[in-house]
Amino acid sequence: MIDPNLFQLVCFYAFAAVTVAAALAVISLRNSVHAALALVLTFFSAACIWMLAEAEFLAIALIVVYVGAVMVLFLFVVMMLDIDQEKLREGFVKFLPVGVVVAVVMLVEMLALIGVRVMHAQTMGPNPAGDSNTAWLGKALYTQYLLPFEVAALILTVGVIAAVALTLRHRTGVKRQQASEQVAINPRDRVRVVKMAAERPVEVRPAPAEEVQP
Amino acid sequence: MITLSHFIVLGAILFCIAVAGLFINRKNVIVLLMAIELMLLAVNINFVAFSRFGHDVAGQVFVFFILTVAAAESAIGLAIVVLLFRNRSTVNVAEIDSMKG
Amino acid sequence: MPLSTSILLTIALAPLVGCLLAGFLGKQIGRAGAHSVTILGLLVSCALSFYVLYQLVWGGAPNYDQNIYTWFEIGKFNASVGFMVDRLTAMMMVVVTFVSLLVHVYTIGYMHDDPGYTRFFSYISLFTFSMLMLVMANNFMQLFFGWEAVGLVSYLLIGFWYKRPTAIFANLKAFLVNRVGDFGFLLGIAAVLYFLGTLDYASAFAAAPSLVGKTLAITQATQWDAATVICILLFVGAMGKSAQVPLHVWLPDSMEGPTPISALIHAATMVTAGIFMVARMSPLFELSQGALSFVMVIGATGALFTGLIGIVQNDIKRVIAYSTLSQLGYMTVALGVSAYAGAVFHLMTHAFFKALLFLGAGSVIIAMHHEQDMRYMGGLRKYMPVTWITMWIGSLALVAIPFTSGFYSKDAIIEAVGESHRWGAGYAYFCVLAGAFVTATYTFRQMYLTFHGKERFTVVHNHGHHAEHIDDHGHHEQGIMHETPKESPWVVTLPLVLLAIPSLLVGFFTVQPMLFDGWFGPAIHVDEANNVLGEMAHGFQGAAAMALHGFWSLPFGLVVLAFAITTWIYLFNPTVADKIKNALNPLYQALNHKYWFDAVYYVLFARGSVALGRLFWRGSEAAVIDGVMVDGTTAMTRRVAAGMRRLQTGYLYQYAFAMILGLILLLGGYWLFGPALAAQ
Amino acid sequence: MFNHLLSLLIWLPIAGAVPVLMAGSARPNLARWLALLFMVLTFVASLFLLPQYDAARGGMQLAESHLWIASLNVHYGLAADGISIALILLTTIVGILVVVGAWEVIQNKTHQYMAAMLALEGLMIGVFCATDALLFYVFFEAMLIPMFILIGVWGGPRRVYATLKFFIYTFLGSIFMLIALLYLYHKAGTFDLRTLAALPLTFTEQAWVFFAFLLAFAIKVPMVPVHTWLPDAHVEAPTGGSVVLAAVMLKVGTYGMLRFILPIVPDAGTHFTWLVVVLSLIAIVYIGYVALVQEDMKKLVAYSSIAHMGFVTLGIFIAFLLTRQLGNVDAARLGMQGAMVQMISHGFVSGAMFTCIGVMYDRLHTRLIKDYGGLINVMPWFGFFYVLFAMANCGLPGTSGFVGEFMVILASFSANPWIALFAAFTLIIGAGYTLWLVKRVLWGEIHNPHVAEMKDISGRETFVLGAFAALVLALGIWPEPLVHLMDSSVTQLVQQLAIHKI
Repeated sequence: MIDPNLFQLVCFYAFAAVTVAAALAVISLRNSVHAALALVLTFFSAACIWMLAEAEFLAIALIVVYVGAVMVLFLFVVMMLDIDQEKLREGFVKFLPVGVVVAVVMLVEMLALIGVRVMHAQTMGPNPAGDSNTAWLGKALYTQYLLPFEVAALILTVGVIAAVALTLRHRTGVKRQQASEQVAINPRDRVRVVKMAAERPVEVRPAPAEEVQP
Repeated sequence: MITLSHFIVLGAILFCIAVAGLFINRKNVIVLLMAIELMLLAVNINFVAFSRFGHDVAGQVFVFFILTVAAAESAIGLAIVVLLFRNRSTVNVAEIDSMKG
Repeated sequence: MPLSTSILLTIALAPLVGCLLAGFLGKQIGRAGAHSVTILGLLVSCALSFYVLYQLVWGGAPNYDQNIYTWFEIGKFNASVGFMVDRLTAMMMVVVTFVSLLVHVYTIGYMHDDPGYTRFFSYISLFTFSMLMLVMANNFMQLFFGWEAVGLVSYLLIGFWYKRPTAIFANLKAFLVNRVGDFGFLLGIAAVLYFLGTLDYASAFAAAPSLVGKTLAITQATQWDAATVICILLFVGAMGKSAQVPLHVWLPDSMEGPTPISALIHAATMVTAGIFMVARMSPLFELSQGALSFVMVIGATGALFTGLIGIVQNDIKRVIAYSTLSQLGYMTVALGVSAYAGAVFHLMTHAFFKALLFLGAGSVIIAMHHEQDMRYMGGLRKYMPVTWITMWIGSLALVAIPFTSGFYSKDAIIEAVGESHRWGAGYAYFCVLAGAFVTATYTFRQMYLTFHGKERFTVVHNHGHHAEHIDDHGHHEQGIMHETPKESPWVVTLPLVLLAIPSLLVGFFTVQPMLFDGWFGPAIHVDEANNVLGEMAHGFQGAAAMALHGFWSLPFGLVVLAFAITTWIYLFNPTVADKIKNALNPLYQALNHKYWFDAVYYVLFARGSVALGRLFWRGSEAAVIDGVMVDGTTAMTRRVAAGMRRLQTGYLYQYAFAMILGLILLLGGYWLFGPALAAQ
Repeated sequence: MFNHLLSLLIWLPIAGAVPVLMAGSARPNLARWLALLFMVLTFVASLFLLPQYDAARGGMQLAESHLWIASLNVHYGLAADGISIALILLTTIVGILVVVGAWEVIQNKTHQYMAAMLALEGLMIGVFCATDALLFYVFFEAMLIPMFILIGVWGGPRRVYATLKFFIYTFLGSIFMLIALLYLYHKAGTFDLRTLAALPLTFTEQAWVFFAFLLAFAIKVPMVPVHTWLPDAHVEAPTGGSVVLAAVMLKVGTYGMLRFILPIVPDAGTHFTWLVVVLSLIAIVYIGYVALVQEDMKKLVAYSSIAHMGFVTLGIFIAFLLTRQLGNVDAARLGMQGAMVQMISHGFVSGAMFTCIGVMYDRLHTRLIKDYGGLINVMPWFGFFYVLFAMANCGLPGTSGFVGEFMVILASFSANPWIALFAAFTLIIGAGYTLWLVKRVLWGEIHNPHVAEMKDISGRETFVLGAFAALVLALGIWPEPLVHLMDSSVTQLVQQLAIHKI
């Protein structure tokens, strides 16, 4: 029998390793498509880690929303655009040491501040959500956080509209059928009935000045 | 046994990887966006962990909102990238300095 | 019968009314109207002044001292406009209005062809008003009003011919130099108010003894005697107005004004305002031996050294101007030895004979068609006998020939200086004695050059250009006359005759009461210890005896000597003058350049002030305050903004770096200092 | 009606600006006559202040107070004492003369010019009678706007620089005042000036508040070294703007000192009085030298304004020396009265000087002294007025210019002879720059052929200059009525600054 705690720990380390490795791949892979795929892996393994933290709803949501939607969007864009990958990677090696140093310094600072040992004492304890993480979260969302929730919905809507509005292209010189204009047309604008005499008297006029011009 | 620090350290590592990503991929705006997603993920991991260890639903609610906003953000961000590419035929950030003062 | 306020108001305001009518309605009332109305005003004023004098001296009227209206009243301080009329004032009023009246009449002839005729009458009436306000004042504020108002009129009149560059230079100079004096005078008034708490003459003089022992803290360590400070400050005012060294430089230049003005303002009345003022302030000056010594030394210096300049002048008016400076020096010396009555007496006689001399000079100038250079005159006596005789009378009075008015006043002053034991009296005595010789020298030289000897001009008859030459005064070729000189019209000669009479006689009749019998009464206060005139009174045996004794005195000997020398030179050996000039060239240069006072002042004060102003303007104003402080601030803001702007590269990743850098610093800072902060 | 006389005085001209504005650019004459009508009405209304005000009693009278902003306890509080009334009368008189003076001169956007003048007048009157510090502040700031417009629209070629300098400079000062006011409000819970005057403050507090107020008002006066906006503003401003600026607006600064520094921070005022006295003396002597060498007439008169305002600040601040250190209350009153009279007198004299320059400028379109010369040959009447005002400017007795300077010099001698010495220096330097100007402009031969074509002043100009001349002479010959009007108020101010508040 394996100690469940130990199993959890092993799982955590495994997923964490995959997450970190995938994240490293995201930032270092030459091809953006590959990078996006690595990002998918990162999110996926992160979702697994959330599972270990018993945040099942968010884990699923992460996969559905991110892996399913956002990352696909990324892939679309990456593949749709004809990007000169090589040019974009100029200076990769040059900036690598700086990036590593900055990241390491920051990590050291963060870890020092977090105080790993202190946090170590914190164990998970019983799950406050009880059986259903979803219900727990749902109750909070629809009661206490209802207004922010609606605002979030609004933000999403605005985001969608904005994305569409930004990318919508009005091509000039393209002829389109304008149904509303066709419907609203008045016959008088199209046909003019002109009454005129059968014969027209000949007028002798002095030549206006404009006629001199070519 | 998993402790809080496991999550937090993982979050910190992810965040720093994202920072490093920002530094080394300074020209490719798509990778930059991805690095930002990574950062958000790191933050989210922390939130989830605190929520779980602190027995407070607010952390997870917050993650929910962050996901929402991040989705909207990447949608708009990618739309901008598309627009940018359409107008300038490049996504090279080094060539985009129209905000120069 | 006590003096009534309305009479005094009429005396003061009649000339003002004349001035306003002539000035504002000059076009409407015409030339004749202008001179009639002003002369009428003056006539009223003069007649009433004589009446006032009569009432005070023989009518038994008490001194008048009343306020007309309150000028301001603040707490215990108040300033009023009012009149104080005692014998001193009455005498001044008579002198002022009488000379002014004669000058008005004279002007009809002198300014006959001038386009500014009505304006001129307006100005001189305004002057008379101002001068009357000055002498009739019963407080320091009004005195200062009159003081400055006569300065204003003097400014306007010196610059009367405003097209002449020299005239408008001279009037600015006169006003500014006078302002230097007024600067001291105003501070003196402030000191009076500070120490005595009042601006009113009567109260101030009553409180004057309280000044003894009071001091004014100049610095922490230095304390100056209050009376000395007040008197010297007030005397600085007198130095400006009465043209005492070193503030004398404006008076010779003031001769740019028309000659009647030189007679009235710059010889007879205005310039003697300082003398009058010091005499009026005798209760204050008597408190300070130091101030009186100062007055005496200044006066003595002026009496001798400005007279010396007169010897080398060729302009007829300038000779008389330097003579005026010298005579003002005599009056000041008299003040300095506490012989206030002597000073005022000399003021009066001088007013008559100096006005006479100036008007006579004016008559000559008319005859010579505005030629003022004596080198182009000579032998004029046969053409203009009245002018010749009257000017000789004035000259004899000036050089103090016994029995003339000038003798009584001047001899008294010389004797008083000799009697005085004040510090510096020895120097002063030397100066006034030598001054007697100098006075005689330049006076006889002037008379000989003008009226005697050969004619140094040629007459070319050319009537065509006659009219022009009268219009632009003094721009014709020197030494060429277009018609023979002729005696001036009666409006010019009548005042000469009327002035000649008092120049000869007034001294004989008034010397006893004015100098020795305490005629001025309480108006002039002399301490017993300083009373030189009182000493002299013991030896006085009547005017005639004094004159007879004068024939055997040292000053008369000096005059005779000067007469002999000048006669020998100018009548018989004209070339000797040039030889002397060449022999004593350094001295001649010093005199001819008026001891370089003008040059030094011009460089030091006029040029210096402009240079200083320019330095301030370009330096501290434009460069420091505006350049560094005001525009410097905006420039600094702009520079900082430009620097900040360079930070906005527009590169997204650089902004990201900045954020990350900030994050690192923040984290590091929190790591390092966080515990310390938390512990607090 | 008399209960709201002060309100009427403020709002009548401001309300008058509306119909004037509505007259439009098409009907400039209507705008002119309407503006004149409102100016005259305001002037007539201001005359009613005199019988209403009890000069013997002194103090703030004709008070009005309404709650304005309840949550901040701000009142719309108005009241006037002798000093206020004198300044209000000055404002209304100058208002009429400015409108008449601009009659034909302003051809472009006449209605807007007149409306701005009317609004400016109302706001300035508001400053002079506000008893609530915040209301004062509002008027104080609002006043800048019409002046900004006047200089910015009808100004000379460098008007943008001048307006910006003027606006930002004055604004800088008033920000400090606002901070000081907020601090006082924080302490007292009200903006009422009378309450603030009674508010005890420690010396440190007083010192800070003092410097904040001093900066605000010193810029407005203006005092050295924060004066350089004034010459620029004057040079660029149209004649009417210059007249109002010099005649009335500068007085707002010194008036503020009376109402704020004297009663609220008397102890700091006493402690730092030497600073202000020395700055005033620098203004008198140093600015005199600067004025001497100016080549632009307006700049010269602007600098002479600074020097003359130096007498006002000197008169106000020697009162501290005299009452607190020497106990000479009467001399303090003398000095303070001198400052007040100088304020009014300078209003007339500088207004007249600027009008004179405007008259010349309208004919020759230059302000440079060297372009003129010999003006008296062609403009004798103008010359008369010009010499008169020049004499008033250099403080000749018999003109108003003398009275204030005389009183201040007398009082300052009692404070310290050295102060009087430097102050009296103005007699020389003031005469120097003014008469040198007269010499170069008025006297001499005509050397510029355009000058020979200049015509003497018209009836309208004669009216304006004549009115100024009458006021200058009347005040110089008989200042007692004005002194009497302000005497009890000045006495109260002097008593107030004698009170220790620490």
